[in-house]
Amino acid sequence: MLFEEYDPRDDKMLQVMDNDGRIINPQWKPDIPDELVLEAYKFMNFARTVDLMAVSYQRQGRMYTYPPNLGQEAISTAIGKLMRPQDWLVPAFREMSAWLLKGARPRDIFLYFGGHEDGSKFSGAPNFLPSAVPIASQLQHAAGIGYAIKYKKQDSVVFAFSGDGSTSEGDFHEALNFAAVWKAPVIFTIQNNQYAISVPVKNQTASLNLAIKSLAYGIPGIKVDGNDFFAVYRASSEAVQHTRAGNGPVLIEAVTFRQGAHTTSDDPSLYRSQEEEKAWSEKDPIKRLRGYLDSMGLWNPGDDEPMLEEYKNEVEKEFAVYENYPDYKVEDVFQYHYKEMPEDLKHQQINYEKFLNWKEAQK
Amino acid sequence: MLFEEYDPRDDKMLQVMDNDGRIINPQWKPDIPDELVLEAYKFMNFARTVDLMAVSYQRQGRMYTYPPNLGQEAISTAIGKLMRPQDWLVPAFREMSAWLLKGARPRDIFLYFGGHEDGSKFSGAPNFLPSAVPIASQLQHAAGIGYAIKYKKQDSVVFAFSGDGSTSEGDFHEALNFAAVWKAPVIFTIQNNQYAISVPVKNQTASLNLAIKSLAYGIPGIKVDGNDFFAVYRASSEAVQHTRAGNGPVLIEAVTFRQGAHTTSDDPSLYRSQEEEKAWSEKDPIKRLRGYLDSMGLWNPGDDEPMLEEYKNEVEKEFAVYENYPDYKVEDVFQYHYKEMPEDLKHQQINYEKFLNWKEAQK
Amino acid sequence: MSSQVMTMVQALTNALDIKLAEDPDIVIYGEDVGVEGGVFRVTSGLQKKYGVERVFDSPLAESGIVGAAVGMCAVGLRPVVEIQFSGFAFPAFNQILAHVARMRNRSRGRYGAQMVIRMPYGGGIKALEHHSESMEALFGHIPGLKVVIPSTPYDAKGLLISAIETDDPVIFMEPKKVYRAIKQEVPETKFAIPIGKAKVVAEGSDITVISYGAEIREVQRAMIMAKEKGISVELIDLRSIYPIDRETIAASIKKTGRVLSVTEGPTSFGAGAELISIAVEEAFLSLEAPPTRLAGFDTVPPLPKGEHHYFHTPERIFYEIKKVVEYY
Amino acid sequence: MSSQVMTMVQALTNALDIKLAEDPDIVIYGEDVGVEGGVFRVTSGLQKKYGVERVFDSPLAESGIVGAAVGMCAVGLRPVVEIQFSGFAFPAFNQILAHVARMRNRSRGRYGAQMVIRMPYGGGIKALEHHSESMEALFGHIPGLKVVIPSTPYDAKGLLISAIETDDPVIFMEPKKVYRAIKQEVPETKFAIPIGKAKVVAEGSDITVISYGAEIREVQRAMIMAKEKGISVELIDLRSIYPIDRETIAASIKKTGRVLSVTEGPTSFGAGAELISIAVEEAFLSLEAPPTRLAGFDTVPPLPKGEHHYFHTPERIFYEIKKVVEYY
Ligand SMILES: Cc1ncc(C[n+]2csc(CCOP(=O)(O)OP(=O)(O)O)c2C)c(N)n1
Ligand SMILES: Cc1ncc(C[n+]2csc(CCOP(=O)(O)OP(=O)(O)O)c2C)c(N)n1
Ligand SMILES: [Mg+2]
Ligand SMILES: [Mg+2]
Repeated sequence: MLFEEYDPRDDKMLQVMDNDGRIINPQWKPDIPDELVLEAYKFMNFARTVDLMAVSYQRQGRMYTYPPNLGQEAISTAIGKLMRPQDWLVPAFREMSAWLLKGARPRDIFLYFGGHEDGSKFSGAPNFLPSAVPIASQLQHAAGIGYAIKYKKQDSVVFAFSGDGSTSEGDFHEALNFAAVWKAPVIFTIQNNQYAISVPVKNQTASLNLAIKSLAYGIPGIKVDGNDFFAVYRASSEAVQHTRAGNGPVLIEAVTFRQGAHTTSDDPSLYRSQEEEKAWSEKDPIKRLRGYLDSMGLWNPGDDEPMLEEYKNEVEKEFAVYENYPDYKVEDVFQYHYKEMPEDLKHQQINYEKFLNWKEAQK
Repeated sequence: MLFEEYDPRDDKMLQVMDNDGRIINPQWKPDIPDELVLEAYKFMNFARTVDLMAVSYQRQGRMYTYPPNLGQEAISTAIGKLMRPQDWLVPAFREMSAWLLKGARPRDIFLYFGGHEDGSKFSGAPNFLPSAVPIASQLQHAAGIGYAIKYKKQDSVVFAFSGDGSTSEGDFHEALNFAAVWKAPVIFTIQNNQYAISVPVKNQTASLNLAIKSLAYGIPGIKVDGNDFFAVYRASSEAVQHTRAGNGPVLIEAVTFRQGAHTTSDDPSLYRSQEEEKAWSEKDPIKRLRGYLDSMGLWNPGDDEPMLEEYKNEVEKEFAVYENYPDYKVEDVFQYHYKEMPEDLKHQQINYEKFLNWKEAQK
Repeated sequence: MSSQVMTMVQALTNALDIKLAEDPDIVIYGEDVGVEGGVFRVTSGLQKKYGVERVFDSPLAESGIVGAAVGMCAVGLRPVVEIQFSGFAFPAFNQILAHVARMRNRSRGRYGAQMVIRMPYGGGIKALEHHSESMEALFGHIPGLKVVIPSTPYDAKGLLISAIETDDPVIFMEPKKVYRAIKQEVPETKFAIPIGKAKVVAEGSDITVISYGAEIREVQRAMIMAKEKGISVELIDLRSIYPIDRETIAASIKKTGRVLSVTEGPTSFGAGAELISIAVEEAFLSLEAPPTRLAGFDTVPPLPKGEHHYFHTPERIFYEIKKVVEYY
Repeated sequence: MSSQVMTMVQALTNALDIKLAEDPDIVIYGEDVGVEGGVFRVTSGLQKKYGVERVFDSPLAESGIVGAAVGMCAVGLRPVVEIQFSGFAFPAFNQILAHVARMRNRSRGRYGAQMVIRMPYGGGIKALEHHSESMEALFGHIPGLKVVIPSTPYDAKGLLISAIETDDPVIFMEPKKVYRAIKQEVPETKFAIPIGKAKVVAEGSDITVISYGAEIREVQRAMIMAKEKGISVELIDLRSIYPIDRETIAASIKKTGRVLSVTEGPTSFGAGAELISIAVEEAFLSLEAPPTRLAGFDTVPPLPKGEHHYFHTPERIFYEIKKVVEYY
């Protein structure tokens, strides 16, 4: 019903609240308890704290390249809240809220963007693939996971993320097509944050919107306001229902805006205007949800500060764990490539260790 | 107007004549002179003669693997008739009528499928790429040609061919997307002959039809009866008009059936039924066009035999040219790889010639 | 142990059959592998026997085929996928290099890519363009993969079983020229040949020839000519080009002092270069002649009419053997 | 002739600028190369100067970028496309191997692929995964391509101009570690450095070191250590790995008798193997020690925290030089 009403051919966008958090579309407001909304609000603040601090640690030279999430938190928070432990998360790299809700800790995120593969292990988090750097390539994995879930008759759903730019890659197409033919339980969420680095969506595709690409695969697609927690939550719940009923994948286009730089090495002033940035900051997802909570009497503006203070402390502790992480060992370069390490590789390690000994001896 | 009336979302298929050649949809019958229809009929017969003889030469061991066109002649004849010398043909491998109309001679086709690269040179035919074996990869070239045409302000249109199976490849997606973003003058024709080797379309995609994939790129798409010369002609002419007016690419799904084997090494009885084959032979494109000509008094059934006899003789002569083609020389292996041949390659050739001399001397 | 005379195709089918029967986590898919049983019929009859959920046709998209397998492995399946011809593996190259080969390291051992990517390779069968290539060196250069190439029906079965059972991803390249060309007694029951161990096909004293796949038979023919001229050839069938069996190579070269590699792919940056390097690294002081490579030209394999110039005939191999043996 | 001190980035921009100005058939496109001028700013300012039809952003799809260029070449354009990082060239691998490299041969010389595919490559810059690879050997193995790698701003300009002007397709790999690390006087006017000619960077008598790209600087640092120990190193900068300059390599090894290759990519089936083979083929009798390769491990480059183990430090190179020189 939702998918029919918001048929992407009409280019309508599901929106539940306005920029101030007023409910403008009660019909589609998800039926969830206040506590969950409150939790989500807090969590978005937590994720934003991790994100902002990551950027600032990077600026201080204490971490390497990092892709800010600022402004996109509603999407992966709403989806993350829907994820069950048996569900799969197939990430791109800009849906940190989902990572955290799946069980990653801030230290993992620091470790990964701090340049250590151990940050991709996510020991405590089941069914969670590491971040895939080559754009859209991870979506193929989501299709395969979907097939395997069906094959094994497991009750799981796959949540796959990618960006607007990803829709141009061949892998995007193949993945959606495979998942659709296989009726695999995969929810593909495109975070349409308007840009792929410096390239605006209009240079990426001539299609009416991104959700309409679902028609090429015979699956439902829906365009939602990605800065509206309720809209994303609603669309995703319906998608989960659809796919769990055995109907195959769903494509969600979540319209949002990357308020920060593409990564810490990017300079957005080269390709977008301050007006554009300003217009979007009006639609900030945290601000909007706070507007809603305010109006419902669920939150006082004064509660923000102590909350953020607490989060900051927590994140600082996590960062300390990262900064005190054991040094990268020679074995760490070699040991994980194969289950059974080939002789050649062993010898390469041994020879390298000989060099290290020689170097040591020089001192 | 045509594209709106035959919106792929409604899954309608443009058909102008029925299986007996009766005009059932005069509104969309293209306004072309009888001579052109007659020419097209004859030409389809010619192409079929080349095709059938190629299959039989292959069976006699006088040629290598060959992909039969039987039953698909209407599509590339209609499009071939629309092609002007300045237009580009970007082929797959099963649209021989278009090859011939573009200026290839049967000897070229024999030479190519007889295992000689000279068969891809098409000396007399301008703007005609060689056949591309990796499925869908050629469509990217079509997009690039389209860009270059626009860039050079040339008055050309690109006709790109591929099969139903090709729609699953990432390259299909990227090519249509690039062409659409660039508003490049490219007409993408999918010959939907129901199978990719043994795999039926329903295992290839879950989409309503193939034409609807156009929506993913924001371009017009239309599904036409590919065994109906008039329907293909009409849809393609409108597509040409659309694209020449600067509106960018069009996607045509031409529904047809490969009456023969996938290639001469294939055995269709493994994957399809005789009933299916029989049902489709009722819709044979030559038979249908003959029905039309008959009813218009433009053709006597008795005219077929002498025509086919003449074509057979002509094709035999062409085949003789192929069979008497000069032997493959050592230089032919080497000389075309680079404009400036690297030293290493030169030495490889020299060393090989030394071996040949030695071998000669052994005798 | 009962055995049966099999072609390589039959031996491969048999290996797949055995593994499908014993391990429900194995699924097989690719283009035309279901109803049709593959264009070379390696999966013939398996869909009927094991059902369409375990043996099935995928859409025509190599990146999708391989990429989906990466996901399946994460859930614990062991996919054995077919790429119709090795010439069509390249649309999947990014998935192979970026994910198949790397998932284990990236996830620090948490997720593996316990899959086999089967593909017919190699030339000399008068085929269309892209149906004759031998680009195994490209896979050999990608860290994280194993690359296996059998030359006989017996080896094909034993190696495929090992490939399916190893937890590392294996590129399994099948010499299509051999598919039906030779028949051999192959045990009907399960057996495995370890990956990474070369086979000394024939012992000899004058020169070591290193090869694999379809070239083995051509070398064997050349060896008949060599024998007539009194040249004793030791023939090593690598069976696996990564990992490569340095020990066997080293021992042989130390004995013969001379070595020729015979491989089909282009010369430059090819497998022969790796073999020469190993010869030099392992047995420099034993070398009585420059280790030599006979490889394909740095050209694409010509279409059938020119094929006889490209693929190595026994004469050509003999000629190179002679040159190496006659050095000084 | 006036010249200017330039970084490699500036020298590349300058080369593109010169060619855009003189040849209207040149177009430049790729991800972010337009408005932004590329993530490394190599195309900075060019869209403004030459317009959006000649310098533009493409959709995010590498196969499309390269595949479209094949079509453009058929119409007579000379596209210079950018792949954002060489680690993202692999979605385009099929187009490169199947079409870029083959169109000339397939069409018997009728259509060429007069394009340049530029890509920053190589590591040591503390980057994310897939941003540090050095997989040039994969391209070297594909018949029909030329593969060029500059090591200095001056060479970058001269080689890029040649690459754009040659009618053969060129994979142009730019060592991102060098992009801004060194500055050099570079003439402002047009000049070309022929593709396929190596440069003897330093003459020496004890050992030949063959390298290219960012490794050249590391070797030069190692040479300082070597000199202290009285070792005289002859350093060859290949500049082009296909075609490869056998003559220069041969002449040098015949003089020094010892050779070490220093390259970043994985060892097995890598560039070092080709260089060892050439050493053996061209100068076997002059060799006083086994030709040796120092290459990357057969692993993916580790993320930044482990990078120091993978990429060659001057010490590491010196250590290997010493071993080769001390052999016997
Ligand atoms: C195959 C590939 N090509 C290029 C890149 C370099 N790159 C990293 S992020 C990015 C833009 C991605 O845009 P989008 O999909 O919209 O995601 P966003 O960054 O906006 O979240 C590019 C081009 C890459 N990672 N992978
Ligand atoms: C990339 C690639 N994968 C596989 C093949 C092998 N192959 C040749 S034709 C074919 C089926 C093509 O089907 P379709 O696109 O429907 O065209 P048709 O043969 O029906 O005309 C396949 C799988 C190929 N040529 N290229
Ligand atoms: Mg984006
Ligand atoms: Mg078909």
